[in-house]
Amino acid sequence: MLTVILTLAIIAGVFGLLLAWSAIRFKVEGDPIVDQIDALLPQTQCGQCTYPGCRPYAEAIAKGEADINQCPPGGEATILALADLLGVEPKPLNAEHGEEKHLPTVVRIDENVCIGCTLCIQACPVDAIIGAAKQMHTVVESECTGCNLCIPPCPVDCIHIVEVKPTVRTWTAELPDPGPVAPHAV
Amino acid sequence: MTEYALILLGTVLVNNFVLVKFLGLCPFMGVSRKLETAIGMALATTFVLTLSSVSAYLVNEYILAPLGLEYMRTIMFILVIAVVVQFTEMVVHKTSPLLYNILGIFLPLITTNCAVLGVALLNVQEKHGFLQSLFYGFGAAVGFSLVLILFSALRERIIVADVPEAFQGTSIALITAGIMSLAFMGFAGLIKV
Amino acid sequence: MTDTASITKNGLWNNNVALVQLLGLCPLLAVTGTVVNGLGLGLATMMTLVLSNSAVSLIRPWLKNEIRIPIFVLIIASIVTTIELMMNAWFHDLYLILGIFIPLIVTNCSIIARAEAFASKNNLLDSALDGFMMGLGFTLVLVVLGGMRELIGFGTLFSHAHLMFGEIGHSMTITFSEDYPGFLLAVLPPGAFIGLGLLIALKNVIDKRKAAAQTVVLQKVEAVSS
Amino acid sequence: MSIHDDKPTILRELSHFDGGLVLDGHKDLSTGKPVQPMPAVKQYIVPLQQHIGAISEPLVKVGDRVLKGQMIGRPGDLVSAAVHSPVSGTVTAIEEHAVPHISGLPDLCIFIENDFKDEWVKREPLGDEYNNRSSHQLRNLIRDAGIVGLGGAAFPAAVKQTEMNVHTLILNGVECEPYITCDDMLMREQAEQVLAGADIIGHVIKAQECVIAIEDNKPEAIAAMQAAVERDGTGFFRVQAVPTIYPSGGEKQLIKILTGREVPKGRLPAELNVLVHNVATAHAIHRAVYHDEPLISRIATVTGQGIAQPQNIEVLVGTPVKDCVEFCGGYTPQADELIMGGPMMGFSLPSDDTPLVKASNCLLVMAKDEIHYQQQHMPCIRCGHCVEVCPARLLPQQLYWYASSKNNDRVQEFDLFDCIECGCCAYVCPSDIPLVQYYRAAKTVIRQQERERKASDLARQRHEAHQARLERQKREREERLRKKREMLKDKEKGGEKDSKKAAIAAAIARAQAKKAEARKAQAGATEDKTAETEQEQSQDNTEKPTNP
Amino acid sequence: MIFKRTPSPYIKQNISVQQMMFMVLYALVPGALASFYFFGWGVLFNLLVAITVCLASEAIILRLRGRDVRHSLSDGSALITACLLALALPSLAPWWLVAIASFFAIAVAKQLYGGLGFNPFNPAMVGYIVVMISFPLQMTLWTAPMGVDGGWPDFMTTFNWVFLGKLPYDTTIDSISMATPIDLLKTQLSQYHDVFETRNNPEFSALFGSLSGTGWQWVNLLYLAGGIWLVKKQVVDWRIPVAFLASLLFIANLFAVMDYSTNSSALFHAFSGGTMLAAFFIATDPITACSTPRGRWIYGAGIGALVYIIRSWGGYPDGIAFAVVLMNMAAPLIDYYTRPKVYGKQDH
Amino acid sequence: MKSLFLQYRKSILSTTALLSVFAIIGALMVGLTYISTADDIRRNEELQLLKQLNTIVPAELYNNDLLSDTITIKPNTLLGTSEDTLAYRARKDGKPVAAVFSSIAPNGYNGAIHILVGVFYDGRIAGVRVVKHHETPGLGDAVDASRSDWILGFNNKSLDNPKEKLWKVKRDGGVFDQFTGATITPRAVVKAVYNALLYFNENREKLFASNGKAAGEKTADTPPISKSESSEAGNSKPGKATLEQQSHD
Ligand SMILES: Cc1cc2nc3c(=O)[nH]c(=O)nc-3n(C[C@H](O)[C@H](O)[C@H](O)COP(=O)(O)O)c2cc1C
Ligand SMILES: Cc1cc2nc3c(=O)[nH]c(=O)nc-3n(C[C@H](O)[C@H](O)[C@H](O)COP(=O)(O)O)c2cc1C
Ligand SMILES: Cc1cc2nc3c(=O)[nH]c(=O)nc-3n(C[C@H](O)[C@H](O)[C@H](O)COP(=O)(O)O)c2cc1C
Ligand SMILES: Cc1cc2nc3c(=O)[nH]c(=O)nc-3n(C[C@H](O)[C@H](O)[C@H](O)CO)c2cc1C
Ligand code: SF4
Ligand code: SF4
Ligand code: SF4
Ligand code: SF4
Ligand code: FES
Repeated sequence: MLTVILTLAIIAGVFGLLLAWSAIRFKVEGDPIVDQIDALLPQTQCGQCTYPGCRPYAEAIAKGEADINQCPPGGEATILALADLLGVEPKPLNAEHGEEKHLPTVVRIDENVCIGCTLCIQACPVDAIIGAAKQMHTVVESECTGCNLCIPPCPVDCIHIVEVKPTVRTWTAELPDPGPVAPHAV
Repeated sequence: MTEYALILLGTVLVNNFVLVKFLGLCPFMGVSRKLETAIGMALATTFVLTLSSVSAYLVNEYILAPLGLEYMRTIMFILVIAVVVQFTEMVVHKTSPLLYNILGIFLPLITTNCAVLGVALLNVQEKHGFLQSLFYGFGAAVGFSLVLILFSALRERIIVADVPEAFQGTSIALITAGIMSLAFMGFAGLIKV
Repeated sequence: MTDTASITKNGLWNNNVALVQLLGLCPLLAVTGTVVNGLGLGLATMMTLVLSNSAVSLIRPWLKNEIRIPIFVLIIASIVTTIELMMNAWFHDLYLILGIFIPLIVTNCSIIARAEAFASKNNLLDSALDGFMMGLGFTLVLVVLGGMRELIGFGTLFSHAHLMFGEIGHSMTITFSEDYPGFLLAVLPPGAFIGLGLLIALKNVIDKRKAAAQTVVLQKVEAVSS
Repeated sequence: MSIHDDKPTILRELSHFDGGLVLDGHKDLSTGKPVQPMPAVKQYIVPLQQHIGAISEPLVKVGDRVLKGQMIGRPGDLVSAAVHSPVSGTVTAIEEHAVPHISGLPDLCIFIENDFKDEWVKREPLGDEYNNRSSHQLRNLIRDAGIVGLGGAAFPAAVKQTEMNVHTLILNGVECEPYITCDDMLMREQAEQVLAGADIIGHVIKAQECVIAIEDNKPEAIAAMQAAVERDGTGFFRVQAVPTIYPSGGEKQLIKILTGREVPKGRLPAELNVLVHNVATAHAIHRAVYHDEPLISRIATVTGQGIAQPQNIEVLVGTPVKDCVEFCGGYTPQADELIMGGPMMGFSLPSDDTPLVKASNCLLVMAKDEIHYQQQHMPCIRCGHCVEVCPARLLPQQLYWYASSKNNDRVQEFDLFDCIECGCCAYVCPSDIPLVQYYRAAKTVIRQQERERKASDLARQRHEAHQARLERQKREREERLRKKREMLKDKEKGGEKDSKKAAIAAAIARAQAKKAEARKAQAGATEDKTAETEQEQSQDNTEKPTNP
Repeated sequence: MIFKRTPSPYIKQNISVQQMMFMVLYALVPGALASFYFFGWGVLFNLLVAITVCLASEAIILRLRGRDVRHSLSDGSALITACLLALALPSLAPWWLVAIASFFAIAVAKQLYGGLGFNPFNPAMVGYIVVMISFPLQMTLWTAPMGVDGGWPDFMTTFNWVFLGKLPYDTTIDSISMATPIDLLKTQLSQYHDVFETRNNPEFSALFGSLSGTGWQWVNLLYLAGGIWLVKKQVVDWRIPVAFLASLLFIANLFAVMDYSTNSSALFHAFSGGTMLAAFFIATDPITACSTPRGRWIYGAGIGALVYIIRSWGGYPDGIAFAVVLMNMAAPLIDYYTRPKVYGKQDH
Repeated sequence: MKSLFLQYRKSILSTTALLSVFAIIGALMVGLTYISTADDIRRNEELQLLKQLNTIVPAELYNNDLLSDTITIKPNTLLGTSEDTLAYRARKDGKPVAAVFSSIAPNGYNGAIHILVGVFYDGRIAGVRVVKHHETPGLGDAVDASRSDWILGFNNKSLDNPKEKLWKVKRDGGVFDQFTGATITPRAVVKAVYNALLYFNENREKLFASNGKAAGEKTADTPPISKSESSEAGNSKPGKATLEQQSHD
């Protein structure tokens, strides 16, 4: 009995020492996976995932607190990419967080109505609105992510969503009709 | 030499650890969705499996057997394996970020790969010596790697297939594994014992 | 998420170890040649799960990251070895049949997975319950798969029941047809894989039916309320 | 790859490329008559993008009068091309209109109403003088003339001619697609001008030789070019017949045939010291140099059994398709589909309202019994027929599997972007899968994702900058608040100015609260004690402005 | 005129999947007739049962999945599966064995994966293996070929046995069935009788023909002829049969030269069992084979080697089905690593 | 490195201690269980072996301690053995009743078939059991008693019942059944059993020769049956005799 206990205790002790030492010796800082996840998110910063922006959501996924299907702007493509990165089964977008937009949108400010209150400027996470207090504001469309966060604060409801229509330069072709026996997407 | 060749042949094909002996199935099912990850897992497992097969042999031969503690085998073996894995992970993480990127996430999973403990225990059961343990461990790992990699390439194809809804995902993957196992039965009798 | 009902439901169905998490597959496929084998290993696994979950839950305050896994496996291995010794002493025949798969309960991935995912974060009672339910879910699958394979493979059910239940076990065996030629596929390794695949497909079908029924109910509720 | 100055680039013996198909030519249909100049019509529609690269910027307004050959759109970027008015007349509109693009989407066009005066802008032809001009000057001339490659891709010619180390100019007169005969007719009728154009290009790129490659199913064109080469007598030119295998006219395939070497993946032909131009491009350059005439017209084949009188026409760029069809006798009753380009690589037009553009070499109207209609396709049976014919040595079936399952990583790994969309694979596929359509979808989606990724990188940077700014502002504000409080403590009595200060503090607090709201929960955790109290205090103040 | 919009190309080579499938069926005919001639009514019953069960299972599953039953059935692929399976199974196989094999082939190996084009494993061979490992006894029930003493039993005997499991009074199944030459040679070798001893044993000598086995050699020759026609018609890729036969013959010859008394000759391997059927009709199933040119070489050669290994040293008599499914299993990986170098990637 | 250790001494030591403590607890638990179950386990193992032997030689026919009355047989060509094996000897009131020993049929369909043959002192077969084989499930595996009763057909046969010529399967003109479609396996087993009888016949007296130690003495170690293990156990323990290598033609 004593041999058992002693042997095991000693061996365990040796292993414990080894591990404890190497835990300190081989300590690694930072968590590259968060960056990888963040790189896959659309950076709309809209908060629909219930996290205050894309990076917090990425951190939550890395910690295993959030599911991969909470980002409506990213939609199916982002879910697939995340599933691929994390080696889990892809799943459909969680409808609680919203629906995937099929055409990208930006917002436009009706410059005749805008009173220049700057509330929208403060709301925009990517500083895509320019203008100063008491002057009308404009959205730089190429920088607007379409997060719509600027819409609720506007006291005079002068911000409208506009769809970005595809042109011959941004067009994407549709997959053909797969016929009677349809291979499904992943 | 023939003896070792036969051990290899036996563990890789005839008594394939995964398809015939039913060991290491969780990682076999779990990390076979993508070819790259499967290859990573295969490499990591080969390393750990061979190493722990030998370590377990040494522990058994030089600590447990002399002290008459054979019944503590399971505990000792799994402890050895856990430590080998944990240590490898930490070292790789620190010293080779590149390798860690490839193998890192798989290393912790290996502790709970039945094949690793299975090999250690089977070595004892079959009374393998040092070299035999080495080859047995390595053969088991190669067998595991072989079917894991084949399976992942197959799964990449199946994922595109028009599988009936109820069978999509793990169900069809298991059935595929079943057919693989069916095919491996063709090797039965290759080694007459 | 930690109330009794949801733990039960998770363990038995929604997050079933074998059918959903696909863990613990090795024993699941290896020993389900007959119902009795499945039941035996299922019970042993269940016991281990309950004990290990409880133990891990108890030692939560002392866990340290770098030795978390070694401690888990130590605990699990101790429990399993104890159970192994007891089985060897009291259910020797069954012990012989289950063979290497008893010590391999140690590496049954589901046990360490529960320790990590649940027991190390929850209190004793919940952890024990979780262990029990997960184990029960696992056992159920073992028994069903064992039943399927035994029935198709040999045309019997509960053969060798005496290994577990003693002499009355002999009378428990049900033989469906004396001159059934047997369908070897079911008892050979391929049959195990295919059988589990079919079980999972069955679960998918049931889940889908349930979901469909639920939406119908929801629609009805909506229709009534509007 | 190094420059092999002494080695001949072009082999004396022809090589061959992998894959390819032997197709029915159907060329006789449109070679019966000489090229017919097409009379002017009332309205021209000139798309601002007829080339690869950035869209041109309009130089005219609605109502402006323009002259024939006047530049009405200037290159939008380095890689872009100018567009010119095909006739004299008035700009009646600048708006979106159907253009011949595979997407079927409209694009910005300039509408010009012909005044039938045929008034040219002032022209100063350079003529033989070009020999004394630098490459740079000539390239400017070519660019201002809006000349793009007429072999199909419409890549700005001047940009292509900046390539260094080119010894050999290959003139592509292969014209491998069935039905199309415009290059054939051009070579038969204007061999000298083609050579003259090639000579100019040779001068620009300082080439040492020029090989004119012509498929051996065009004996007349070969004879005509051969005669012209002999008349030229400088030894600079050589005519080379190549076997009739589709797609030997593809740039890379032609280079393989002629040089026996392959253009390294992702590199340009200049790597092998060659430059490929279509014969019509050379002809257009000749017109630009000798007549100071920008690219406002081209020869196009109007053919197919759906056309009453198939033939080649010389037509102004911007002419509506329906006018061309009408000129060629209109549709036959069997006409079933209107295709721009050849039967292998062309695309169908949703209407004949669209204009003909610089790249339009063929208008094909196919009849019901000559066209193959895509049925609902069967699954791929992995027969490998497509692999055998793919000139790019791709695995079309694999690309199809990955494209149809939207596996963008794998599809790129399998070199999707090396697919030249020649259609050989789809031609032989027994399952009748519209393979090229799958590839096109995958390619456009990947490009789209690339754009989105760029946009999201930009958004991330801007968001980080935004966060940093907020952070900084917060720190500054706290600093100020602290100072203020200290000041307040110092001057307990001097309460006069306090109201103003309080107002400022309140305003700051309000802004602070707004930001906190925008940043939701996260802010709460990071805010320190003072800020939190500030926030609570300011809650009441912020009520009002948000609910006016 | 109506402006249609369809994708390019607008012209097309005219051979469809259906045509390919039926050409395969035509090419099977001579060999199948010979098989019938040499092995009797059982072959016909096999065909009957296999075709019925294959088509029925396919139809039922397609119906269950709400697919176009007519369209899929008429492609002829299930028919090929049925015929190949029927021709590979022993001529005295009971009907339920053929039915089980057919059901597994179509329902599990083909339709569970989504039907034509998606199955990674050769359906017919999966069906064959399932019954091979489950009912090894019944899988040895070959009739004595025409030309061997006794020949094959008459219609009623065969019918009664196959469908009712009944035998005429005082006969056992052992007395109307007979091992195939491959199996015989193998079991004899395992009992330390060498090749000559076996071939010259008066008890067995009638079973062996000049090339391989009585009947078997003709059946194989006719499959070879049909196969060559298929290759000429470009329905099957020539690389696979060539690689398969080359590797089988090479290995067999190597061993035969090393020790001709315990290793049967290369010719014996080429013309016995299912060799030619496998080379031209089974290994060439495009769906389950490799699809890159280099991959096809490896795939064919792999099957050849595995056939030899399993035939010579394995536990089952003819290794074709196992070899084919094993290589099916490896096909995706082989395909992945034998991609041709795309234009411009080749080093010069 | 030393400084590293000093720096984190507390953490390292506590980790070590923690792991040790858990190891001790585990060891305690297992050790206690082991002590309390060891006897049961040993008894189980003996019972297991005895049960198997009793299927060949029924318990009521003898009254010695079968498990410890053993003799080691050296490798022998008739038995097909290449290592030492153990023979168990049943005696009633000290008189020899039967011996149970291992034999190997080398030429099964899938390799060697290990059998256990029990022979009464008078040369009749008490029973035969297959202990290890690789024959095809569903075909050759019918030699296994759990699959069919075929193996019971040897009971009471002896060297001259039937006559030597008839010690064959029916297909070869003997008296023993073969299985449909599988002749190899039964052929191999019949041959091996016959050879075992020959061996018994030649060595009967030596087999039953009692050895120095009292035959009924119990030993702590129970030699298992399978060949590889028996050799190891058989050599070292006292109370066992060894049968020298015989040569046969
Ligand atoms: C499949 C394919 C076929 C082609 N066939 C021809 C052809 O027959 N004649 C031709 O001039 N260009 C053809 N091209 C275009 C050439 O690749 C190349 O772009 C052109 O010759 C370059 O000349 P350019 O810049 O003057 O247009 C083809 C391209 C592809 C992808
Ligand atoms: C793929 C395959 C194809 C076969 N084709 C034929 C055939 O066309 N005609 C035939 O009589 N036997 C054929 N066979 C039968 C095998 O050669 C036979 O089953 C094998 O030799 C084993 O026979 P046994 O089990 O009866 O000993 C085929 C077998 C396989 C696996
Ligand atoms: C897959 C397979 C497994 C077989 N397994 C055995 C076996 O285990 N034992 C055996 O005696 N014969 C076995 N055979 C049968 C032999 O091939 C051989 O046909 C038979 O032993 C000859 O017996 P017969 O003389 O009764 O035909 C097997 C055959 C096959 C096809
Ligand atoms: C050349 C050729 C060979 C074929 N060989 C087989 C075969 O061996 N087994 C089979 O089940 N089907 C075969 N088929 C039919 C079909 O391809 C097969 O059933 C598919 O695997 C079903 O998806 C073949 C078809 C062709 C064209
Ligand atoms: S929903 Fe998506 S885009 Fe919006 S913040 Fe969350 S991760 Fe970013
Ligand atoms: S302008 Fe509005 S919609 Fe666009 S990014 Fe800013 S807050 Fe979002
Ligand atoms: S030609 Fe068609 S069916 Fe054949 S492999 Fe290519 S894509 Fe598949
Ligand atoms: S379209 Fe692309 S994939 Fe198809 S043959 Fe042409 S180059 Fe190859
Ligand atoms: S139970 Fe998970 S690997 Fe074996």
